[in-house]
Amino acid sequence: MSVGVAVTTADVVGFVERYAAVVAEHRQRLTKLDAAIGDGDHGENLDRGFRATVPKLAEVADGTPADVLKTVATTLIAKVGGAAGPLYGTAFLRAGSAVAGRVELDETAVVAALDAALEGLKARGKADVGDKTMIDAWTPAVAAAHAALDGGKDLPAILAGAAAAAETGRDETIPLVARKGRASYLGERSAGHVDPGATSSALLFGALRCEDKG
Amino acid sequence: MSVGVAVTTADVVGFVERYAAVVAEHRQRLTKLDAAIGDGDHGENLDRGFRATVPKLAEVADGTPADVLKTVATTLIAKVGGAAGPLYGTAFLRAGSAVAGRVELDETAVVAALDAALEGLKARGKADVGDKTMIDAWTPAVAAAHAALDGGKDLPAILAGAAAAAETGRDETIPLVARKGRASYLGERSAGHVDPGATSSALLFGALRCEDKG
Amino acid sequence: MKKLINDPSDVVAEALRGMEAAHGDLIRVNHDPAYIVRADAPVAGKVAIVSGGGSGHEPMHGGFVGRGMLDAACPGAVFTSPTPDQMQAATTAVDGGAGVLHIVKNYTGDVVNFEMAAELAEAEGASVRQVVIDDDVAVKDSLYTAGRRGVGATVLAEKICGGAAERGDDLDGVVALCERVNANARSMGMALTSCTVPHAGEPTFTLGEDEMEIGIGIHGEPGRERMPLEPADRIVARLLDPIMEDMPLGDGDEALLFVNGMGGTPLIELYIAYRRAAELLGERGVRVTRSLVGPWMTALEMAGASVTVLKLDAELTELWDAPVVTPALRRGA
Amino acid sequence: MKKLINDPSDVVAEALRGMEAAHGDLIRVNHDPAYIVRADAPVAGKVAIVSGGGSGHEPMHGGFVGRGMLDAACPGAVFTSPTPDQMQAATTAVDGGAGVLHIVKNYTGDVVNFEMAAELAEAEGASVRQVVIDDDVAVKDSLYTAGRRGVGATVLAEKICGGAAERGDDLDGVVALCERVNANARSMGMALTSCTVPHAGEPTFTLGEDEMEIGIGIHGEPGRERMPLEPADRIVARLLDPIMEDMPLGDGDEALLFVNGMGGTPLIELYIAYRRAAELLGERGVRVTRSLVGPWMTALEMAGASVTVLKLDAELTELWDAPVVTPALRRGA
Ligand SMILES: Nc1ncnc2c1ncn2[C@@H]1O[C@H](COP(=O)(O)OP(=O)(O)O)[C@@H](O)[C@H]1O
Ligand SMILES: Nc1ncnc2c1ncn2[C@@H]1O[C@H](COP(=O)(O)OP(=O)(O)O)[C@@H](O)[C@H]1O
Ligand SMILES: [Mg+2]
Ligand SMILES: [Mg+2]
Ligand SMILES: [Mg+2]
Ligand SMILES: [Mg+2]
Repeated sequence: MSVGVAVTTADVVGFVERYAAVVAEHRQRLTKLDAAIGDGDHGENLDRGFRATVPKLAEVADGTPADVLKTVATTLIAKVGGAAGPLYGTAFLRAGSAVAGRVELDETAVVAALDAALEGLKARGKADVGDKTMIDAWTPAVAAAHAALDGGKDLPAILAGAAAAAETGRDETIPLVARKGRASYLGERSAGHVDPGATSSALLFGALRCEDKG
Repeated sequence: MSVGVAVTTADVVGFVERYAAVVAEHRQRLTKLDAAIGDGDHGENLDRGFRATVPKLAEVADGTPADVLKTVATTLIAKVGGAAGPLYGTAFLRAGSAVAGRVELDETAVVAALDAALEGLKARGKADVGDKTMIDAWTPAVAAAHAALDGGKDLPAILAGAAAAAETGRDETIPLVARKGRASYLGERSAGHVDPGATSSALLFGALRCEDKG
Repeated sequence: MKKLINDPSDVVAEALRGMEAAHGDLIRVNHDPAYIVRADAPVAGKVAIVSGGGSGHEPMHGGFVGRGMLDAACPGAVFTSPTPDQMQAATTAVDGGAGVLHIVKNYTGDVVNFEMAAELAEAEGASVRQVVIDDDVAVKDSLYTAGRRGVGATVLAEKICGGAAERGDDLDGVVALCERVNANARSMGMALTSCTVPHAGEPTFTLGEDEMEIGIGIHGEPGRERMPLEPADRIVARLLDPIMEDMPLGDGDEALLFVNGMGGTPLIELYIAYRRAAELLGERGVRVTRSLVGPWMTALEMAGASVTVLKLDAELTELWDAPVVTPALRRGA
Repeated sequence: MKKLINDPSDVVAEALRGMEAAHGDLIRVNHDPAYIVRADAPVAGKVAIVSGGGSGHEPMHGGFVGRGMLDAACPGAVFTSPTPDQMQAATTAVDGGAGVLHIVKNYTGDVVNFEMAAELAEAEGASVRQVVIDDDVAVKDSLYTAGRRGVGATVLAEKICGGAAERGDDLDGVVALCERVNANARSMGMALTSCTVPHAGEPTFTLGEDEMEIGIGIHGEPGRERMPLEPADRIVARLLDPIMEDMPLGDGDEALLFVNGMGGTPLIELYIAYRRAAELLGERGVRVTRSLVGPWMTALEMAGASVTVLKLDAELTELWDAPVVTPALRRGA
């Protein structure tokens, strides 16, 4: 296992702010993707949630990474609604619980947090790989993170691997016929479109990768 | 006074059939004119009325001209609705009453019938010349018929004069600001449009002129 | 034209079949001539109230037939007044011996056809009175014109007069009340889009993506002026200001506020407009004590709204609150 | 986008102000978090019924809050499920000690948010049960999918369960009844035009002048198939056939027929559709004994309609007829 630089509360805040900016930037794109096979609000939903989240980060700047993650979680749960709100909210909540009490996070802790987030997503959404949801981006991303950790990679490499796998996973949702979420109402007609939640998840891993301290 | 050829029941039936055909032909045009300053149904209304009228004419083919006029009146009143239904209906009713009992109509009787029709229109609609309604076609038409009768003209000439005057009267509605009917809701915006009822009235006098036995 | 219809010329007749099938407990439908009467008509000894007008304004008037509101409604072709034979037959069918009130919206066609019907019905012994509703301040009124159109106040007059007839008021009383409602009510409407009359097949008018029509009627007739689209609060002020200018209503008065949808405007938007209209009335010291919000008097699928304000007194309020049991408006039974 | 709104992001909040102003006699509105409760909530000893979902479906659900129907409704952003904090606060506000039923339309967002809210409310001592409505036969159901959407049956379940709670049924009883309504109801919808979500600013989908979308949901989600526009009678058959195929309903059975407008379709067209649906049910020997026609569960200004059939028994009929006093649906008081 490589000895990386530990992730601090400020790093987590920075990641959340970065992702918030990415969501704002991609708001219309995400909404358009959702209009094609859902109800056209995914970008709007996430952006509403993260716009509400960012101002609250100052309150927890002196706390632990888990405090930040929990604040993100409760704000998303309270402000987003729809499917993505409680799903992303649960992911952040579980990630926070997984690293509760720690002041800094090493590689193992980061991967454990990602692991817990994915488990939370699956439990909440009752979806699995191949259902054409955000799970299809998260699952390979978390697997890649595990593999990198097991292979002794440092944090930047772990997160870079996760981000690349998330993008691949996102793209692989294109041919799928949706079985969960609104896109499932389309049946066969859902094939040929990328899943909006998988797209926002790939952006999340992208924002995470830039958490580059190496 | 010239000695013209008298108007028979068959002539009146012929006129009504001719006008019905003209209305059918101009249905869309009348409706478009009404859409501009009214509610876009004038052609539709009249056509519905005359389509219902024509099949009933056979029932009165053995009766007097007044019987035909009364049948037209009651059918228009029952089938047309709107402003034009009771107005044209009243015109035909009064025309019929004016020549009740007569088997054939001479020039004087025809002009008396037109006179009565116009009086009926005015009584029913409480409108007068210059209000931008069918009255603006009827008033000069009936005046022209009177003048021709007084000048000793025969029936074709009387009706030709009436038809020409009706067209002039129709055109003179264009600059007027409506004071009666739906067009009055437009106020100044009604100016610059020809009145649909004056247009259908000019067509009526046109159909009447072809009642040419000379 | 995208409509859930079969042949355009069957629209009214088929809709009447649907009303008959859906509301057989409350109404009966006569098909030729077409009219709708309350199931228990005629009600002996009660003043009967008849209204009617062109179709396309649903639920007005057929949806307002029933105990506490109309005894009969006569539906014309879409946006075309019904004919005297319908009105006469309806009048006869509901006449309970205490006289019949015709509530007529002020359009030449409606007025003239109802006049002819009244003449015919009176010739057969009925006692008929006509009250013409003309509450639309968008239209300039004068001695020499056709006068204001009848719009939102019609719904309120039908409800209030229906309550009065039900409690046993005589014909003079119901007529006087109807005139009082009309005198104390003002309306103004606007459109965001046109409507398409089924047999016409094309929109009655066209508005640009950024335009609206202020002072519109309920038949797609053009309004007072066409102008750039504005936020809802500004539009509401444009509707309410001319109402208030024309109306004897001020500090301490009570009013009913009626925000009506033209058909294509969702209820959520009508509530936004209601909110602002209530605020503006409140700022003038008017107490809004009763409300009506929804697509009660429509112009097919036209998007837009109208605002009606009725000055209330104790009696009007009591009659507004009285039970009513119709397909569209129901309360107290 | 032509709407009677101010800032798109204020649509729901401003509409709630309007509802509050218009219906203060029946409901109270809490603004942060947003929920609507009946004016006399909580009703001690009565099972409380809470529903909610995205806004844009008005009058559902807020218009159904009041005696005999919902105790509370939670409005989300337009077409977006509300959040657990709203649901939890509403649940607490109406809990009268006899338990709370959450009636939830089957959309992932609604189900998951209500689940979280129930967990939160139960942690505070409330007894909460969830019934998920999934009546939309346009969606193929299977163990592996999100399952059918909840549509028209929701309105019927809210009314019927509201009646049961009002007469004193316990939580188990109300839950069982809600499941019975859901099991005995099927729906299918179609659209002639799209709707425009205010913050999106553009139509969610586009249909050609001669096209319609069959099997549409109430959020502008695409439907089962897109096809050329047809006459109303043919469309009604396309909606009713899959309902009847999926439903235990036949000769001699009694049913409630609900023809719902999607927002932009005028009532006159809904009656045309109702007429045909009633005829088709009649041909199969089904007796339509109760009806509901109108824009009760809408998708903003979308033009279109849905048909819902509920198989009735004596108890469901009695509860359907029970008094209800809400802003939108009112009867018997
Ligand atoms: N059961 C589920 N499990 C995991 N993810 C899901 C599930 N259902 C939906 N999603 C994700 O949520 C995304 C849609 O989110 P959003 O548009 O915000 O919510 P909604 O569908 O309620 O409008 C989908 O693209 C999909 O990735
Ligand atoms: N008071 C009136 N007196 C005479 N003619 C009138 C009057 N009001 C309207 N009209 C005529 O009726 C015509 C409109 O008829 P129509 O469109 O069939 O009826 P509606 O206005 O009820 O739709 C007008 O163009 C005008 O000529
Ligand atoms: Mg979505
Ligand atoms: Mg007209
Ligand atoms: Mg007309
Ligand atoms: Mg959504």
